[in-house]
Amino acid sequence: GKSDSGGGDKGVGLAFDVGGRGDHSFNDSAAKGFDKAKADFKIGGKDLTAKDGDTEADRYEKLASLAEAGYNPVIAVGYKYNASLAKAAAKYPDTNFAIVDSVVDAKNVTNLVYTENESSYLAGVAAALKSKSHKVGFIGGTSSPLIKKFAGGYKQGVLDTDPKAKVDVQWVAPDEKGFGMPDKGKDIADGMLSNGVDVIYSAAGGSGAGAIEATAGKKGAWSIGVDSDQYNDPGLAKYKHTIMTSAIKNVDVSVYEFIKSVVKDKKPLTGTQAFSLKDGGVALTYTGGFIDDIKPKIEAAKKDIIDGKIKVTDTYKD
Amino acid sequence: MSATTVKTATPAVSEKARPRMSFAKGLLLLAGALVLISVVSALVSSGKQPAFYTITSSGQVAAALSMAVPIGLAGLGGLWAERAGVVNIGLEGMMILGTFFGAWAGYQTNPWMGVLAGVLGGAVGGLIHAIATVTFGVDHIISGVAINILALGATTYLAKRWFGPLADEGGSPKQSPSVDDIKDFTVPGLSDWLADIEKHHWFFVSDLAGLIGGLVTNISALTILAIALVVGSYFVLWKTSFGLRLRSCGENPTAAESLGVNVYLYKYAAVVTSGALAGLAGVFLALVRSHIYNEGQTGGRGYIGLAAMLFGNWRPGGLAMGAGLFGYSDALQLRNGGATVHALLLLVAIGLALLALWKLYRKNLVAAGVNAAFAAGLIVWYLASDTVPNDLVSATPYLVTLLVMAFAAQRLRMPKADGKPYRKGQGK
Amino acid sequence: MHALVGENGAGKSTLMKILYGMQRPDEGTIAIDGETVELHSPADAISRGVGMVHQHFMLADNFTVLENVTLGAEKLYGIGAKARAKIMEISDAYGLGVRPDALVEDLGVADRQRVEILKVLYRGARTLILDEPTAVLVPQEVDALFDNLRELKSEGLTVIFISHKLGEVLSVADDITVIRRGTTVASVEPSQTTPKQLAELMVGSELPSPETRESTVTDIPMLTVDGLTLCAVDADGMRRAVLDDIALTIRKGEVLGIAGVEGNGQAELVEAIMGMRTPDGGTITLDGRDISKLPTRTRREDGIGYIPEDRHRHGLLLEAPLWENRILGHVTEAPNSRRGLLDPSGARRDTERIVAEYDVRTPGIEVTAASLSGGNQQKLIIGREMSHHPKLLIAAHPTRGVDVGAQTQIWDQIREARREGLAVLLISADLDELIGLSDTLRVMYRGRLVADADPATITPEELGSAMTGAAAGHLETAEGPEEDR
Amino acid sequence: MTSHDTAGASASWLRRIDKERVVLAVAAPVLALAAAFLVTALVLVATGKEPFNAFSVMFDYGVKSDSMIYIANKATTYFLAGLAVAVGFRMNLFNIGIDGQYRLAAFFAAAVGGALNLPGFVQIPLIILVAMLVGAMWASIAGLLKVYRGVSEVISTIMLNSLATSLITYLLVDGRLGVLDKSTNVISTEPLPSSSHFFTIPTGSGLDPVWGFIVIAALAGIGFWFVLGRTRFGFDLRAVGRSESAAQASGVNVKRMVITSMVLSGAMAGLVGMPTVLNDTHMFTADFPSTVGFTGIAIALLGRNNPVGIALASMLWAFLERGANRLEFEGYDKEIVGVMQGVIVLCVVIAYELVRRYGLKRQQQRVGAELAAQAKKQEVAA
Ligand SMILES: Nc1ncnc2c1ncn2[C@@H]1O[C@H](COP(=O)(O)OP(=O)(O)OP(=O)(O)O)[C@@H](O)[C@H]1O
Ligand SMILES: Nc1ncnc2c1ncn2[C@@H]1O[C@H](COP(=O)(O)OP(=O)(O)OP(=O)(O)O)[C@@H](O)[C@H]1O
Ligand SMILES: [Mg+2]
Ligand SMILES: [Mg+2]
Repeated sequence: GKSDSGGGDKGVGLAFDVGGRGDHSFNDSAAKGFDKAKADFKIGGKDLTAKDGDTEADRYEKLASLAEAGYNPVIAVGYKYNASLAKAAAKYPDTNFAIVDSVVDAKNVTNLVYTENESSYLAGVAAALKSKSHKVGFIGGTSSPLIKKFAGGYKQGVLDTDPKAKVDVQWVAPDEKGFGMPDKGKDIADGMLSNGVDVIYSAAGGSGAGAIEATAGKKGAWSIGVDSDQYNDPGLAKYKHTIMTSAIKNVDVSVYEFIKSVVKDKKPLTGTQAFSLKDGGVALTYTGGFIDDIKPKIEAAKKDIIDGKIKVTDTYKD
Repeated sequence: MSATTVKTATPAVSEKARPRMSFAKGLLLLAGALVLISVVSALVSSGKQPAFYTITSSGQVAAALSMAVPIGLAGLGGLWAERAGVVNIGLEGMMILGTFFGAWAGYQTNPWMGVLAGVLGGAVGGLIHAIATVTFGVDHIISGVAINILALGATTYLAKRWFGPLADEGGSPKQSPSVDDIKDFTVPGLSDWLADIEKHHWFFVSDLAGLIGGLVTNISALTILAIALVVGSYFVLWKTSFGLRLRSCGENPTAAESLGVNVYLYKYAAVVTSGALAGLAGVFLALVRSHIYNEGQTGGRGYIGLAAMLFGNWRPGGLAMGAGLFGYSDALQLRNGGATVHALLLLVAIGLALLALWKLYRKNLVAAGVNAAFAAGLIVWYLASDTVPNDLVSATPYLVTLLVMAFAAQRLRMPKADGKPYRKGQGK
Repeated sequence: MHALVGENGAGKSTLMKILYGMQRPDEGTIAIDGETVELHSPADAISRGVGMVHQHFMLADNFTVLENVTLGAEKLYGIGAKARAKIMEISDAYGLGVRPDALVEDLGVADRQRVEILKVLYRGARTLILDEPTAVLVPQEVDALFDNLRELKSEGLTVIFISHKLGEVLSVADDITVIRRGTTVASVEPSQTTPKQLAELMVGSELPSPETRESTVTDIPMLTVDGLTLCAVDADGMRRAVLDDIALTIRKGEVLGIAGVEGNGQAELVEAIMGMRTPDGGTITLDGRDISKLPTRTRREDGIGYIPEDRHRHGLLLEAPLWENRILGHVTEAPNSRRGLLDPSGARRDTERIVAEYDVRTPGIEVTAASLSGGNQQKLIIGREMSHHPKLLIAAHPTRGVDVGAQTQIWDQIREARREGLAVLLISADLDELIGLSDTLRVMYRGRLVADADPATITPEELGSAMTGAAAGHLETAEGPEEDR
Repeated sequence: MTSHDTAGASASWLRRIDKERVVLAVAAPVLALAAAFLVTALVLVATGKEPFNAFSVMFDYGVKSDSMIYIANKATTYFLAGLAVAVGFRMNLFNIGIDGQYRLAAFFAAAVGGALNLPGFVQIPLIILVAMLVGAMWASIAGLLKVYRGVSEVISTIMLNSLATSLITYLLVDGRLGVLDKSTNVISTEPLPSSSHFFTIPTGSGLDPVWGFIVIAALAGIGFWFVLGRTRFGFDLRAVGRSESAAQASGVNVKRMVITSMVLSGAMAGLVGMPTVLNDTHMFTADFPSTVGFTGIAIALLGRNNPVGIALASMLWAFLERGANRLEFEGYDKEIVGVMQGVIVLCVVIAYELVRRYGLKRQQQRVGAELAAQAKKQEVAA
């Protein structure tokens, strides 16, 4: 937080989830939208980051201290802020809040949610079409409801495309630590690859980097990135020739749009803003051109989802 | 009393060698396990066979080895310290220092400088522990806990300052940019040949080929170093006068002092070495298992290393076995998930049943009963299900370690003065 | 051969530690071979040919003899075959009978002593310091030790030794120095003094004698042990009997002494009676009640008092204040607790009483037990145990390491208790004490009671040889106490 | 573990207080804190940050009323964790497993609480009881393994921590013991009925209340002190901690004591999660605060295993965390607080040890001097 633009309104406040700025994942994506908005609208801002072991009280304190100091709007990144945001919104009714990945029922809260299951479905379609062995894999950081949304959509996409295919689903760890274990991600991917799996989609934060690395080491195997377009990730540049596509979630876009609606349009977005395939809030990338050959089939599936012909599940069961 | 003649009494002290888990015995046990796996995998239905094949696959063995190395190195660190009488619960913190400085220097220069820096980082942690425990006589556990907190605090602070601004190279407040690979080795020819044999799933032969194959394919230079360190530690601690002096500080420091051994010096040397080894364990995590420093990367492996050392009864061979067991079961659940862990249930059940028979033969009815009951329970579980639920699979290495500890009753022989405060010139 | 005598805490060990470089003197000089030296560490002393066998053995139990001997002197002959050969050579030369590859843990006291001496010789010491080397040895072993020492002397070595046993001092020493509270009070020649004079020099009082006068033995059995058997698994995983069919009876007013070389099951017998070990067979009856299956606590409540062999391990909480130590072992009894709750003020008051009555030298009851000297710790324990009016007192080495003054007090207390109808099980390595205090004597060898003797007629030498397994049965045909059955 | 208990409150307690001892007891933590702040300041300066402003930010913010409430609430949890650890430490048992025990206990207690709808005065005690039972059972596994199989409690509790995590993950699933709110992505146990919410202590308008569980925590602290310091059982437990062999000879059944104290420690661990469940979240969520058990180790050690010390240590810890949040807001790296915590623990224990050693030496000298004086008197008399 450098010097803020003076006056009553200090700009945007933003509270990251654990991982924070620089996680190469959805926190970073939020940061991108936040930074762009600050630049475009020439406003100040401050961002705070959660840490492991934070309690409700700690999360509430972050939001409340931002609102108290006069930041408006205030954005909470991550579903964990659910309860604390509800409380902060009640305490500071004049501040506009937004929460990413969750829904809080309050007048001054905008909910930015995404249909990750839809983009994951498309990832499943692509995986099924690209797999030669008819075995594909999914690696989740941990078996949380959010990640199960990815897993469920993916599996459905695979099986709808290739009913004979096998989907191997594994979790890195039983808790949140599973998002920061690239070595274990690599081991899991390695195990899958040696069992014949040739496409691996990982929704596992930092652990996904390990899976991508392992996949790059096996000839003919593909990986699918998540959240941001991992083909362009500087940390993964070495392996980008095997990153077939990414199921992206444009947190940056929604954060930017939200800030814009408050700061520039003075007409805050309200209620639940679902960012889906339809409005480009989530999407499957074609960067690198590896799936250009199957683009028609993917686009068809996408259309079916948008049209409601395909109903994508939002959960996963073993 | 009616005894008027001396009966021939049993000798008070028998001169037999003490039984130890010798290397040969370990090999024999391993061979037995391989045969068991071969037999069982030949007997189960063909649909279930792949799960058994993965148990001895070369990939599994290689992964197990790489998971075992950091635990083993941390355990070795614990061994050095405790053999000199200093309990080192700060291994976790020293490992963290290893991961951080390893990646930091590795990124700045080259991976080998990273190894050096990580080892030094760990050694500094060891030095702090030595100052606190040896010079100031602070309770070893307190000091260790403090070092764990301090190392975590310092590295997260520095990571934010040093790696945070390196976003373009892939750095972040919680993660370093990636570091180049450390060289790894494959035995030419042999590796391919073994891989070929393994594919055929021949009875026993393929299992053995998988096992050896895993050990000769893509072995990191640091893995080789780690194995050399385990062997070397045994040699140094048990076969040299330096080692004798060092161990004497853990057994009876006052006696050592009375013979002119500078106990403080040896304790310092041991604890600093301990830190260096833990640092190397951290380096291995940062530079071999992954290419980056990552906050929380050690994930409690320091504690598990300590557990491996206790498991191994304060001996290098034993701790290597403990680390191997944990690494193996962790790799197994990670790589292959529920199906293979499910297969493991059957193997463990059979193993327990054999143990029950042995106990029965030794007339230890209670132990036999307990073992048999556990075996029966596992077999029922195996038959009643197709796979182990994915959410439970992650428990495998912890459960296996706990069970092995519980079933392999052992007499712990910790160094006599381990963890006890020692002050110069206060012997009575 | 120079002997150093003095009461507990006189400074004997401290002086020797200074000679050995373990402590630094504030003033004064040390000259070796006429040359003034400054010793900063044991290493200095060793290099000047000084070797020391400490009062408390300085051996690592988990190490082999070889390792213990070579430790610190690796430069001489390495730690391998050459060192082993050298050890055998020294051992053979002086008849020490040391086996280099045995674990020290498995050795008896006498063997450990020899290892200690070998350690010193191995380093080529010319001056040998022995701090109370005979305290734990039986007479035969003492003789053997002195034979060894004489041999060393004849080779030109200087031997300094410390002992509380004035008889042996007079018989082997060439010169005697008496010290008291840190200063030399006399230098005497053995030929010109008597034990009595020596004791007076040491403590300023008469030499005590453990002699018991009139018999107070009744015929009411207090403790009856029958068929007691205890097996233990040794390091090899072999089960062997450490107590083998033990039978004995102690009557009210009787002191039953058990003689035996340490490690022959005396400690286990005590622990079995105390309930600290579960025997494999046999019964223990206290005052008509079968206590074989009762836990230790109940046994203590039922009236067993316990003076443990190792007061630091079994008798005291060293870090705790005296009054908490007064509670130890009697936490359920008055004045220590009432209705499940501790009564610290009651315990404190009673501790004050014990301190006064038993002459425990301490400035107060809030100091930790560790800050008392060994003799005073022992007095505190005896006071505590006697305060609960036990029916049976188990006294294991009650005067070990205690000076003659305190010894007298302790003996008086045991005699006093016996007069009041207490049964006493006495275990001691001090044969004079054993013979002097006991009404009945038993000899224990390899877990069995192999012989009995009449204290009125037996000599320490006879008893000593019975302890090494050389004799069995009733050791004297002269009239002795009745057999148990 | 060195355990030091305070002398009790009997009529003559004043007499026993020794000015020197009081001074020494106060000197240690003060010196240590000063040293810790000095080290932290050096770190800040070395990394180009202004230290004194940082400290004043922490202090100014830390003493604000809402910060005080935060500290009270957070310290409640830490205090209980510290007590749970201290029960084991008092008898030389190193229970690293508080973490697993309290999470498993909180999970089952929340699940039971969510499933029932009884009047609060029945249900709240029931929830607490379930938590203590579950914690005790989980801890007793380590106790039993130690006594009957000789497994070091260090190993078993480490393993049990991870097993607890897996078990919770397995059970906290829609359809097992969890309920999923798809819109919020939160999986939790069934929320407690409002009758099972624990009372809170209002603090003024616009401020959060203080959790009522602080009362239970205080009672637990008093209970800890009373049981350990004033009962036969407590004496036995401390005796085992000081010398296992002496305790056994004194009639304590050491094996049973190991299991009992593990069970007690686990039961106490069961309470750790209760302030959060009953006063705060009213359910168990997947992001239930973890690693509190490990914090408890540091706090127990810092508080010298004694309830007053643990209370102070837990407040210090909570204060530092509060300050950390503020530091970030003021543009500092809040991670510096981790450094501070580590340095504080290290400095405090070193200071305590130095003071202890000095005190011991003084005591011995006094014993020696008084004895010498006595002896002189006797000599003169003779
Ligand atoms: N530095 C010191 N200055 C003064 N007195 C001391 C010092 N250290 C220890 N003491 C005193 O010396 C005594 C220590 O007893 P210690 O066990 O050394 O005696 P001891 O001579 O071996 O007696 P015993 O034969 O009864 O065991 C205590 O009274 C203690 O208070
Ligand atoms: N530096 C010191 N200052 C003051 N007193 C000390 C010092 N060092 C030791 N003492 C005390 O001096 C006394 C002499 O103890 P020492 O062990 O030498 O006695 P000892 O004659 O060997 O007795 P014992 O017959 O019990 O072995 C003890 O009370 C001891 O604690
Ligand atoms: Mg002495
Ligand atoms: Mg003494």
